[in-house]
Amino acid sequence: MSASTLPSELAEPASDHQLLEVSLGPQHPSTHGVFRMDVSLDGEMVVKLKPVFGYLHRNHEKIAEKCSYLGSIPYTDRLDYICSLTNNWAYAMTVEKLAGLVAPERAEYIRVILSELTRLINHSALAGFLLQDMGALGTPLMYAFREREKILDLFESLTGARMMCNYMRFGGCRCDLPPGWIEQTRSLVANFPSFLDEFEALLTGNEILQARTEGVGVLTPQLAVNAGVTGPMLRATGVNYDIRKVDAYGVYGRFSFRVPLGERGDVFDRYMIRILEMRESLKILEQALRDIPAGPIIDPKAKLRNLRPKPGEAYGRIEGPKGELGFYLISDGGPNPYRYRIRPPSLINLTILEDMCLGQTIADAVVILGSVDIVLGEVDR
Amino acid sequence: MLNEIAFLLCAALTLAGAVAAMMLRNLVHCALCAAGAFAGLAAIYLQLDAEFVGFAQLLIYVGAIAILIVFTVLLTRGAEIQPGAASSASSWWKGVPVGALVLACLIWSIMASPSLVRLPSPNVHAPVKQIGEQLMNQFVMPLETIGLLLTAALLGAVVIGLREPRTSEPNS
Amino acid sequence: MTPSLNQYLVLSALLFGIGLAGALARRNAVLVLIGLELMLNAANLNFIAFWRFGPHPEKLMGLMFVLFSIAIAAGEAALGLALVIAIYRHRRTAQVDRFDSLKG
Amino acid sequence: MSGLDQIFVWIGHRAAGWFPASVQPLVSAVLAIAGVMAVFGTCFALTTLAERKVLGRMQNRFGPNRVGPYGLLQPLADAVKMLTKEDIVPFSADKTLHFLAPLVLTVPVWLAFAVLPFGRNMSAINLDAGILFFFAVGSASELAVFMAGWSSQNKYSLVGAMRAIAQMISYEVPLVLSVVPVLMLAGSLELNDIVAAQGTYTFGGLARWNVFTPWGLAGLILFLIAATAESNRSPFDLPEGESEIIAGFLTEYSGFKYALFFLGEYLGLFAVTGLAVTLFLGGWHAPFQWLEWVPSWFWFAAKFGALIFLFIWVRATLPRLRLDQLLNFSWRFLVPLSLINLLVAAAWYWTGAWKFPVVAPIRWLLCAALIALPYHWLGRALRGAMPPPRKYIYAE
Amino acid sequence: MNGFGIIKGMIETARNFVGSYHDAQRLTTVQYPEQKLPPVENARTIPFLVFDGDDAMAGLRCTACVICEKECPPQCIYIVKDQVKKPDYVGKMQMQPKVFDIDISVCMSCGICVEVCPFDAIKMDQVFELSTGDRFGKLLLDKHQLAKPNDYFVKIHKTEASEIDVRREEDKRKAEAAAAAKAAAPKSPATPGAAK
Repeated sequence: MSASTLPSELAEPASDHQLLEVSLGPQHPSTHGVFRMDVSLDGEMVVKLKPVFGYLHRNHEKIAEKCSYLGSIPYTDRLDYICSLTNNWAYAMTVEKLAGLVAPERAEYIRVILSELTRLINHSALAGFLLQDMGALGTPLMYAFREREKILDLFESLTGARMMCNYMRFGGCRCDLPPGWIEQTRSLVANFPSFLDEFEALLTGNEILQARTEGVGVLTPQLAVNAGVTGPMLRATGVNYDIRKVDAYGVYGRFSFRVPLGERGDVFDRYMIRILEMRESLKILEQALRDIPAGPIIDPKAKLRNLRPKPGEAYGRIEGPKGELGFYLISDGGPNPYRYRIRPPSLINLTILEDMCLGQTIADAVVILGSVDIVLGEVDR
Repeated sequence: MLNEIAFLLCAALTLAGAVAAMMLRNLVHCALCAAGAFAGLAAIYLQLDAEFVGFAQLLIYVGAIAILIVFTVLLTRGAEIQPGAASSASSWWKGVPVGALVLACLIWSIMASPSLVRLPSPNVHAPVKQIGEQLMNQFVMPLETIGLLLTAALLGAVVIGLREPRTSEPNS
Repeated sequence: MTPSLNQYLVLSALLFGIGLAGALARRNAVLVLIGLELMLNAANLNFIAFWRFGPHPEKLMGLMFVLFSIAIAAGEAALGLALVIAIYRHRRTAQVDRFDSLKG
Repeated sequence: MSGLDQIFVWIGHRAAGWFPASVQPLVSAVLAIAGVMAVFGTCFALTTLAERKVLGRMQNRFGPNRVGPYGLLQPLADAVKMLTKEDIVPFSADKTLHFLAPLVLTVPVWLAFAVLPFGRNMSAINLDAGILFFFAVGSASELAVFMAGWSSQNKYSLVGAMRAIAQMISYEVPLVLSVVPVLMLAGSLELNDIVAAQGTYTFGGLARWNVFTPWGLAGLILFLIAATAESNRSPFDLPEGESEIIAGFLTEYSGFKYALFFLGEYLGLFAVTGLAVTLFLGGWHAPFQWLEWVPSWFWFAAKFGALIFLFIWVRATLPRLRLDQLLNFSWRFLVPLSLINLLVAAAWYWTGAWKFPVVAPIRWLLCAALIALPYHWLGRALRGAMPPPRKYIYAE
Repeated sequence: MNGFGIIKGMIETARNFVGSYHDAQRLTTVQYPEQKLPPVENARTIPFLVFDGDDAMAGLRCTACVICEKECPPQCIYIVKDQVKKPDYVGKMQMQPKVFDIDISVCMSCGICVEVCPFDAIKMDQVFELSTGDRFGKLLLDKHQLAKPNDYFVKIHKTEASEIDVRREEDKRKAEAAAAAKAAAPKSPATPGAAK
């Protein structure tokens, strides 16, 4: 062997196979919208993953700075379009802080009820989508959607729309509950556990589901906290952080409920935490539906049109179904916010996607993405 | 007459497949053409009333070996785009004369022996039952040996194919 | 009219020649293996043809040989291809003339 | 029993009788082929509809019900749609292979139906090595899938093709191994003999189908699992795993070629289902003696339909496995278990000579235990050292 | 036991399969063109303009104040004021729109226009079968297409409409009383509006 050929002979390739660069998305069945992952595959294993987003960017924050305070509310519906009511709430709460409004008690109760119903919608839909990503061909998703439809019917009879509710206003809510709404909600809440039981019988014990989720996409509590991950993603790693408890905003302080915490932070924990959270949400709903007082639904001082808060800034946050949803507003005294900024939980939870996916297979990457629970409307804004 | 035509067709398929398998540039095409040649041979076996062997040929060569070859071609994909591949151009000047020489010898000897121009014995059939019985009686030792050999080959292939622990395993 | 024995033998010889020429000429290890398989198949065809045209077809000798030969070929292919892959992993090439580390 | 049972045989004979004797074998062969193609072609159309309707009902939907009464004409509409769609061939595709792949998949699959006995005296050919023939012609589908995936020059297709090959090679082994006990006990490779071996009735007029024996039951389950994987159906639909690799090797196919793939996959499923019926469920035999008067082809069709329903049911329920889990499942669970099943079949054969008063249940339980215990151990080994069950803490 | 979870899941799907044939709670699909869900009173789709009386243009409540045009978040409303005024229900002379267009391809059905309208002139409709073959022409509705009688409003939003009607009746009565008082007072010629 001649010396000149030696280096190339000794040079060990970094990897056994050629890397396959695949661009998953933006048109891909399981990227939950128009999300893209630039993946480098070694066989089936992910060795590099770059999330690419922005395909659904709609200039929301800039538009809101040109819009009146009232005019932004319908746009917040379209952030996380599965949970429009919690978005409404976070925004309304921030404007209330900014303008010094106080929502009446009945409005706060309505908000709690609606936001917990939204949590049910979001978590059940997520569990369905997650299983869809695992290839369960829509069955869990259809069951979840069946229940979701029932809740959406309630939303429609209250707010007039199923998804784009545009319901909450700074200082309260837009309209009062229609007659019979409480009873319908109560019966829905009473029937929901049977759906959860059915859903769990279908899947939780399923060996394939367990094999697909256990130890997949493990997120350590340290990384989760450092990356600012919030919501069920964070709680699945075992960190006890729920803004409903931390801030006790609204009237959450009056309800007794628990916060389920995960053990290992893998996909299975994320799935289970959401199921358990739904059960806790039902408890809150029962209490709220029982205790809801009569009274006005909007602060009489609230001026919807032409609101001009005093110059200042405010940050309002709530525990959205996906995590901490925050709005940051600066007012210069004019009719539109000077600065309008959203802290979208989906986007921030998405930032650690690569850390969770490296070394897993491409099939896992899809499942991990599903378990992060993103809605591109919120990620890209 | 029908038999003759069928034979010629199968032979043509086999030879065309074999030639293409050896001459095409694209490795995947080569492997698929080889599969075609194997299938043509299986058809010839069937013509020769060797049903069992024909099906076995199809099952093993087309179903297993061709697939393995294709798989290997895919796993060694990088080979085609290696720098310095030019030095590895085919050396037909070595292969073809040798092959032609051997071929000429064989053909000459076949043509030279008139005893080989004969017709098949009539009504031959090889029932599966008889094959099985022979395998279990007369050929039981070879059968066992083959079993052992295949097991050894399987283990060997697995050991050779095992990934060295250099790279981290995807967790299983 | 049925084809006679020597036609099968000529076919077999052709196949053998093609396989041999290819195995010698081509540099890719996979192709060399395909060439070997072709030669093996040529031999199998001979066995079958001699069995069919032979005096004692009821004894199934030729068939048995072919069955064993196919089994061995399967093992050979599995091992050979595993070797190709193993070598490829180390050397990033499947060209036989580059497997020359042992050459002085 | 005779009239209706043999009606198709009789029609075939009568139709062939019109032709001169010299071409009669050819004519009856053509008739048999035409019959098989017509029946299973229709079956394909109906199954696509039934699958969608059953899936729909399992998902609390209606399923297709717009085209024709109860949506019965939906397959027709699908066919029109498929055939009128543009046939897109990617610019960089290997056009020859891209064209050949659906043919290579679909044509050999039809051959497999030649050896299946659909009823009394109703198999197209009686091949001595029927089962071997069945598996031999089925082996072309792997090459077809590879050709489709590779020739498309699409990364998803390539990944799908690699997955498909790995999966098919791995599951061919348990598929064939789970058949072996049947062959052992029937002593024949010919499917008609195997059916005949299950054609007697034991106490209470219950049929002696293979599935009523421990090894037969285990064999059937193993066979069905392997068959599901071989025909790329959920939960083993990795090669075309929609949520991961779009449509796998089918990504770049459209129009008629896609329809051919669809046809080929369903026919492959039908073929293995028919084989499962023949090998384990007594073929065309009635389950009880007193039901013998029902035409034999009806029984075949009923069992066939039941198994197809089972496949659809599984598809509606289960998530998909991951590739490494899939291969582990085959090599570390199915293959050992089917080998053990061979031993169980041998034990069953051996204990058949026992003459005890209560021998039948004891023999059954013994053999069942022989297969159930390895099942349990292998299953545990497959799942690895299970971490302790999770406890979810609740923070107040 | 291995496989038990899978079997449990399969039992669940089988239950749903059977249940979908007899349980309305499971098979919730509505066969749309034949069956329709009962209308929900609060439901909203696109805005329409309410008019009183029989003549749509004369009875239009809209006073072309352009508040809705200003507040509409996606800005899908386009109004041009008419120079000619017309009396409203209490007899006061009001502006009226010469052009009132809504581009419903832009409208996002939020209902902000309804909330801010001080004249109860624009309300949310419940029609949802809005698809047309012409994306640009037919989705731009002018005031003739948007105008719908008060009876229709009463039909779709019963509670809200009856409240408004009561309030308007009262306003009218007060206005008439005021006008009568004014008429009773000396040296004030009756305005044309009061005559109505």
